[in-house]
Amino acid sequence: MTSLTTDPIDPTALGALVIRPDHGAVTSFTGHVRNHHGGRSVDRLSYTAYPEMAEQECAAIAEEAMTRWDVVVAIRHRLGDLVIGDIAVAVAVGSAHRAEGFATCRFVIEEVKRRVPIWKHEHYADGTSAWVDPTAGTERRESEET
Amino acid sequence: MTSLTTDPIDPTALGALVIRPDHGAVTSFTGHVRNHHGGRSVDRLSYTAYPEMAEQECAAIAEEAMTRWDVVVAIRHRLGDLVIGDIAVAVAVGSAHRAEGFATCRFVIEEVKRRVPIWKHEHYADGTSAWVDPTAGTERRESEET
Amino acid sequence: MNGYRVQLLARYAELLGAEELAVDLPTPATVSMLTDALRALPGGSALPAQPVLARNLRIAAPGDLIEPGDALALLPPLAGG
Amino acid sequence: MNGYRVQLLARYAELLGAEELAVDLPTPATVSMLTDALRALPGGSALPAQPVLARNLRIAAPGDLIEPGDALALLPPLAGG
Repeated sequence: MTSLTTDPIDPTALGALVIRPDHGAVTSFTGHVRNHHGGRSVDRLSYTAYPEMAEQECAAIAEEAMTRWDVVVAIRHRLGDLVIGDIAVAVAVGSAHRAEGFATCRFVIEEVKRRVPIWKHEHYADGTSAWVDPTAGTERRESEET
Repeated sequence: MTSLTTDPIDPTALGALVIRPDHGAVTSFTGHVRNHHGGRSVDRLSYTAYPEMAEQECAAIAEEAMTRWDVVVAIRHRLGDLVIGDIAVAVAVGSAHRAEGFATCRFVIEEVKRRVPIWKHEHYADGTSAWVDPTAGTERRESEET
Repeated sequence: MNGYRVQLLARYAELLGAEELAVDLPTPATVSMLTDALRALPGGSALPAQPVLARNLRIAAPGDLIEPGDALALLPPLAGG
Repeated sequence: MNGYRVQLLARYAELLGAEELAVDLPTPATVSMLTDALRALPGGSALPAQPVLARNLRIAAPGDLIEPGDALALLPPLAGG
């Protein structure tokens, strides 16, 4: 399964991939492009990846989750140019019970943010742009990150 | 906003209702019809509600969540005849940060199951049918419920 | 005596063979007087000793007073979601 | 001496003005020898003292050995999701 895509991400379609006839729950998370970051007004942004490694990490995260819990996991991350409101990342978890669905979904999105080699280039309303560096300025990061 | 519907529930459309330009996260839960319950093989089921009160309770739950957290909440519950895999209930939560998105989504689905007057009539593979009573047989409930 | 209209939901409508019933009760009437009267009807013996009654869209306690014109509904154990 | 090809990702490609570079290093070569060589290039001084290098799609430690033919990539701080 390929996790990286340049096409818009459809949560309904992603949820359909993880539902099994004996599963009753799908827990999902989508991360959307916001109109502000670090106090600056964002117009649009673009995501770039180290594709081979990003695919491998997404597959490894899903595999780890499916070893730890009795779940089915799907991960999508969009690359290229996105505008405000667009879905940048989506995680869907199918499970028999909702407790493990919530636990898995949270685990997966945390791991995606921590491990998957993807970068974000923000274009601001004032015409400037910058690569986002979550390691620069811890306070800003805690208050700003989704 | 109306929470009860006889139409299929579309998670993508529900998510779009709760996303704001300054919010980066949508956390969702969907409950699907399973092919088994209490050890019996389920073919299909139908949901019925006390509609006026169910709408009021859904609105109250969303309002409570939005008072407690800085979130936008949408709830849908389907009524009528459903088949295996169909979405029976959906919760979508838009938030600035994912921690409050997960907390809210879990709170809302728990409250929906606890407070909203809706009932489930299951039709089994052997031709029989029964109203589901979650208060009958605590052990079965804990192991079976999503 | 006053007349009260009660909605019966889901399994309780099947038990009592009606989706709505009219019940006459002395004044003042309480929730438990109403539910006792329903339990005395044909099929009503299968109801729990204190079935849940919603009065004006809120769960009422057995000792709560009810009035003619109240929206009354007898609710089986919830099973939504 | 051996030749090593390194991919530069995102901001690091901008800093060094290339998406891929070839670097010659003595044998045996370590990750930190490679990253030090990159930091000595024009634009390379803006790199951190120990930038993250992926070797064959896994994060490598500064003391890890590298071999010609390894898939090497220099990764800025991740910002996905």
